[in-house]
Amino acid sequence: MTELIRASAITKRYGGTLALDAVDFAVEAGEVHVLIGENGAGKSTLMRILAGIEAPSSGTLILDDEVVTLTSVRDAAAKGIGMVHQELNLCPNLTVSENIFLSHGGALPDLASERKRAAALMARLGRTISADVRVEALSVGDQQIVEIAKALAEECRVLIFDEPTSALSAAEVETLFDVIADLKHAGVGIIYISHKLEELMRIGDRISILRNGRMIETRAVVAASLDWIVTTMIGEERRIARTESHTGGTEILSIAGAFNVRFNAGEVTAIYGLLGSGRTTLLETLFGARAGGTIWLDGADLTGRPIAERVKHGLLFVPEDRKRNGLFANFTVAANLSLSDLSHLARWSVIDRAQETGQIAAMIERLGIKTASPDTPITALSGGNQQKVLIGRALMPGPKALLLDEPGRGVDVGARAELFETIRDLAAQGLAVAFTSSDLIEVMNVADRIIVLARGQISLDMRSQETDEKAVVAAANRASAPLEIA
Amino acid sequence: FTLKSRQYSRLIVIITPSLDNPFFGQEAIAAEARAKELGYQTLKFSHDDDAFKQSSLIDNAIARNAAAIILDNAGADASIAAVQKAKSAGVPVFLIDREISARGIAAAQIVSNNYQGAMLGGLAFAQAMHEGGSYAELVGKESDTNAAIRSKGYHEVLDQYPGLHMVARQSANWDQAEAFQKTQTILQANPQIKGIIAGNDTMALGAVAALRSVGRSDVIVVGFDGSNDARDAIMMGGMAATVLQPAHRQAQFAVELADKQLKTGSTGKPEKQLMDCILITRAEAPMLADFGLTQGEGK
Amino acid sequence: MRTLLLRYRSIVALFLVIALFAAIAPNFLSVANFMIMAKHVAIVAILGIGMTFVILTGGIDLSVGSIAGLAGMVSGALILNGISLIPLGIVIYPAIPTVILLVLIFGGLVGLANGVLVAQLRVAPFIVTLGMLYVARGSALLMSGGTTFSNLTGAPEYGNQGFSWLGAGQLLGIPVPVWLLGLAAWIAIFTATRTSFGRRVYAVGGNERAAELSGVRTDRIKIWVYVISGVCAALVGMLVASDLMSAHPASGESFELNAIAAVVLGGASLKGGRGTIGATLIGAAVIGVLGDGMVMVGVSEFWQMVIKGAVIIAAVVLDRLQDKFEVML
Amino acid sequence: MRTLLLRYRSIVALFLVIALFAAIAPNFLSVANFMIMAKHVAIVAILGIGMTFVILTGGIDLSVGSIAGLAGMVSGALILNGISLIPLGIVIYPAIPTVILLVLIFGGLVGLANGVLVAQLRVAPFIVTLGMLYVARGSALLMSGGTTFSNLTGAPEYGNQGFSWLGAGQLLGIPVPVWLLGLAAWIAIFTATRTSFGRRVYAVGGNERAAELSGVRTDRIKIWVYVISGVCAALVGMLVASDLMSAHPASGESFELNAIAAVVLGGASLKGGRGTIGATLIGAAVIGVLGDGMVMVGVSEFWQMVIKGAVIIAAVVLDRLQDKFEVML
Ligand SMILES: Nc1ncnc2c1ncn2[C@@H]1O[C@H](COP(=O)(O)OP(=O)(O)OP(=O)(O)O)[C@@H](O)[C@H]1O
Ligand SMILES: Nc1ncnc2c1ncn2[C@@H]1O[C@H](COP(=O)(O)OP(=O)(O)OP(=O)(O)O)[C@@H](O)[C@H]1O
Ligand SMILES: [Mg+2]
Ligand SMILES: [Mg+2]
Repeated sequence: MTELIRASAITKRYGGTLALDAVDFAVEAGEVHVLIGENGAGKSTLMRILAGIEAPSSGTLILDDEVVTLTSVRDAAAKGIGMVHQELNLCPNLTVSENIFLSHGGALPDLASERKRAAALMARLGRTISADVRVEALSVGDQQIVEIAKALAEECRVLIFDEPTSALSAAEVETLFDVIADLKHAGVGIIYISHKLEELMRIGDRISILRNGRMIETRAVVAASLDWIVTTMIGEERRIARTESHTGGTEILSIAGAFNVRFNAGEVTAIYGLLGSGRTTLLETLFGARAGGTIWLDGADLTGRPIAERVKHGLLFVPEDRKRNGLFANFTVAANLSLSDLSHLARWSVIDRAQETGQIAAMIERLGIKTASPDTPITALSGGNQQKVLIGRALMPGPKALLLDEPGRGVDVGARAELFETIRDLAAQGLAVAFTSSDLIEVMNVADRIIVLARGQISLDMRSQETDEKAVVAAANRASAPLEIA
Repeated sequence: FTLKSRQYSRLIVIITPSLDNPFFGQEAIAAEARAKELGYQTLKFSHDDDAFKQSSLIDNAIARNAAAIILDNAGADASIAAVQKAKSAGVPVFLIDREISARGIAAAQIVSNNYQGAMLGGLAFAQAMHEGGSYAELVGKESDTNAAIRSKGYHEVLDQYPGLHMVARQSANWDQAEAFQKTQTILQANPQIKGIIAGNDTMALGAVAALRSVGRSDVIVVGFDGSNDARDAIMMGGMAATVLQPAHRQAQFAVELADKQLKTGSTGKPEKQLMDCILITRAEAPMLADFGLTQGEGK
Repeated sequence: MRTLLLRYRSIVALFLVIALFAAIAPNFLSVANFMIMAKHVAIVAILGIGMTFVILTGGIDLSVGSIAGLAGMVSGALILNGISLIPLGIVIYPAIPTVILLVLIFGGLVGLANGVLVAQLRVAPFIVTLGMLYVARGSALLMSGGTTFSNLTGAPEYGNQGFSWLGAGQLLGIPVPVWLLGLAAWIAIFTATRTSFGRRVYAVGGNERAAELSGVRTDRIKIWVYVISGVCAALVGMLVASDLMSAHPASGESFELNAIAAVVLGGASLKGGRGTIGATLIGAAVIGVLGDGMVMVGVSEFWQMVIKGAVIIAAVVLDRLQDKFEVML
Repeated sequence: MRTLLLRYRSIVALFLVIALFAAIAPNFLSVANFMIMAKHVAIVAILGIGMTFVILTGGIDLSVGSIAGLAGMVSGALILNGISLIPLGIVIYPAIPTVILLVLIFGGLVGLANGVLVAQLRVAPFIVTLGMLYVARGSALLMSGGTTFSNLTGAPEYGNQGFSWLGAGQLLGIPVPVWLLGLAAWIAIFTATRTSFGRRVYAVGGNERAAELSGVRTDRIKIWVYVISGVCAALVGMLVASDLMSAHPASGESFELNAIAAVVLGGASLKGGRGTIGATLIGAAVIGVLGDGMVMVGVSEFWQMVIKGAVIIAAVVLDRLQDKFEVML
């Protein structure tokens, strides 16, 4: 097999952070090389260097046995290196086809043929998205498909997927895997990053594990076991264990109208569904970020009340698109954490600094957020740790009910286990927690109760021990959704 | 000791409304030239008809230990406090062109009689119009004192002729391009107009250009200031008349008075001296240059 | 559909304004008046075209008025003083087409300076062009020491007559500035909708980082939009100077506000990525017709200011209310 | 650390400017001149404080100059004409402290109108305040028909004397406007750094949607910053009117550009979320000292414009170059 690109002794520093420490990594033609590591291990950083987005602090890149310097994304693309980014990178005001062919074409592009090719790419990825629809009108999942199509249109020799499936449904993941298999046969070298171990085991040929910016080991996937991966990655075994399901206490939160659901104190509810099934819509409606429904929280009628009032009453929400809707890039970790709790931390609207510092330190400790100090800029944290900060923000005011939209997205196995342990602990303290997920195992293992959505309607609402994987999947795929309630 | 050092200061600060208007530009140049002849250093600034900017320029002049200030002020009322400030700091202020509405503060006020000049212009306009017909008026920036005084002077005369009808009155903010566009538009609404009377020459020239653009050569245009461009327009028949303010002489005279006061402690003249404006028509135009008449206008 | 509605709104505003003045201003509906209004609109619209490109990338160009003033002065200097080649001791008087070309290039170069500062040095467009507003205006004043360059008729012995054609000439009964506007509009619409440059302009405004990661040379795109805006400003400066046959260093003051207002009345977003050239043209027409109409009716300067401000706000407010109304449906 | 650097840069700029003029302008370093400069700086700085809050939320306020002009006129009208209660047929002449309070409230109300349009109707701040720029200026001119309200000394029989104290008075040898600047700065710094309001202002500018989802009432925050800016503008309008003892409807023209320049020289980002009040004060000092220094040295008006523009650009360019340099280290 021919080696397409090799990273040799790559080191990358961001100020004081050593993101990559003399890393060696290579991909061969016709292989899927999977890369795995905890949040902040340096996966995305390594890929950004391979794709010409960032320059390494030291080390060399070898392409076709020649040392090269990639000066820009264009340069890398011209040399046949393409990348699907972890965070969505599309122009919302342009159509699907315009996004896909943004960097293509001479001065006068052939718009008709571009639309045709865009439609073909959509078909290949198993979606019927019109080439002329603006990207802003698409759900996150569909946007991810467009992002993938954009990379495919480049016809690369090396294609990097940085967590491409975090917003995809099971069926779409299947189609993507078919596409990857095709590419593989065509001799494309593929680098694939994911936190979903099962995926990696299925499609990977070789696996490399990064830990704290260091390449620990590369071996053939056939020679790797799940246990080995997890222990190498995090040093010790920490996985989500199935827990005993609690029966909920008193009803805390309810919605009637567009949806009819009640959430109970001390209960963890998982909301499962396929892409675009309406999970985000349900949470946002509950939270008031979308109009509709009659909503009660702990005896108070919150229907039509502004978000701020819901927060004050103890209803908190963590959005799924953390970059766009969650993070304050201009704030430190500390200021990001305390924002929702300011009304408690301030007297006569003057912030009690001692109290603020104390509570922030406690929250960083409680969620195990990896940060140099509370005063580190939030942008210097890895994706998974940023996610923890957002959850921490929602926990700071001591909520009665917590709504988490895809909290596990982009969080590594170890952190995810901690995260869901935390969620269970919170429920045990009397909090009602609802989270959405596309990961069936996560749903089955963590939740006391499972709600399944299909086409914007609730198609199943049961205690988790009263149902099983098969029933949940069936409910999620139901065409028209007659309600199935225990 | 500070008083003594001030006596040796040879700096005259000249402040005019703007340097991009030929009238004020000439004023500043004339004052500067005379001051240099008399052995002074000079600094020239403009306040853009902004009384606050004028006030801070006077602050700066005081801080620079100026011997005297020559000022074409930014408003009869709004300038009093600033002139008083200079006086209190021991810097005499010599006002030119425009007066302020307080006595005993400025060392001298050598003022163009804008009202009288506007009446001259109005009279010439009425005669050129043969005392009848409709006309339009282009007013200067309406928050400037002179815009109002000149307009009042014009109407003092024009309103006495029952045959004259003002059909449009617009401000063109002293600006040529704005006068050009507004005249074009006014002509559309009122094609019957026989005359346009403007608050300064710049606007009058804008009106002339607009009339030329629609091929109207029958419309009487009268301006105010006596600029070289207006002179040329009068000689070529585009304008009927303008009113000369003796800017050149006025500015030089103010410097001479300042010199006298600095040397002898007094100007020896009454504070307020009105200098009448002069009507410029085709007959006088050839003698006009840089806001002075070459004949009878000795230095 | 959304785009249609946007255009629809400004067209409605335009017809309302026209209908209003047609009813109360004599001669408003005459062909001659429309020609004159079209000329006045052309000034705002040509600046608006350049400004639209800049705003589409999420930038802003506050310097267009000053560039117009400076360009007028440069054209005046070229006609009156020519280009003196000091080492050779001779003075060349370029012919009018050459003058026009030189001044357009000059405007482009000033725009280039804006663009390089914005794109390469990543200074906020507001700051760069605010600074350039002062620099260009100061330079225009310095060129003549504050006085006007008048009598730009040129001289037969230098072969540089005919400057007045640009601003005051006619072709087939239609004023030259209106033809120029038509030409500029056609080129701009084609560029915005059919070329990859146009698409990338929208991309940069929509999500700059994404455009960059897609291999778009965002720097170049940003530089070019300021060059376009500078060229448009230079053209406007020459139109004004040619019309008056004189160049005044203070001319073009606050033109930038009218140009921005036209773009925004057309429905473009100052955040970038949204807006069309066509809509800007209609926005410019609203501003031009409103201004001329108020003069024809004889509205006082003070009220003109108040009404203009209110119309700018009201048009955009109506747009937002329409949005809300649509969402409720 | 980053914040420190930002401040460091503008402080360096300030010392450079001061050192330069101290070397070439006689009397520049005198106490009297510093008092005068401090008064001039106060005008820019007070507007800059309000502007900083607005810019921190990602907005902009182009109307502050016009609001200042209008507020000056309102204070003049209150002193000269009082408040006439028409149904009762009497005229009340409020005492000076009441006048000041009423005008500050008035400025806040104009700001409120800006804020409501921005926050509730979601019109771009640039547009709202551009419209308000015209509306407020037109209204100021309408109030007096374009003329000046002069002799604001008040009358002993009405008990409304003493207006001049505000702009021209002294306290312990320091001009009252400088005291007022100190007070405003202290309140603003405390508000920005120590209160939950301040934190939320930064949050809205950093990521508005995220702020909303975190329970911040973004609408209220946005409305309040425009109110603050309006109050600051009203204060400045009164300082100017009081200093001149007369209110002119055109006063305050283009003050907004100086205020924005001060904020940006201080290092704030026009995208919102980044910047400090302290840095704005230094930015205002750079602008004020530069302007006064150039006048004292006798730089020509035209060059002053060019230099001011160049300094605005250069300061921000240096900042960017410094960033690049740091990254390379
Ligand atoms: N622009 C940056 N500035 C400073 N530090 C950075 C930057 N980008 C990444 N880092 C740091 O580099 C390290 C590696 O981050 P990277 O994003 O590569 O992790 P990752 O393995 O992709 O994690 P995840 O699974 O959470 O996406 C982290 O410690 C992160 O804080
Ligand atoms: N802003 C919007 N404009 C138009 N359609 C929308 C919008 N938001 C959501 N939809 C549509 O509503 C449906 C439900 O979307 P929602 O985001 O609630 O689903 P989801 O299950 O959370 O999906 P995802 O996995 O993408 O998060 C989808 O068909 C989606 O395309
Ligand atoms: Mg990553
Ligand atoms: Mg979702």
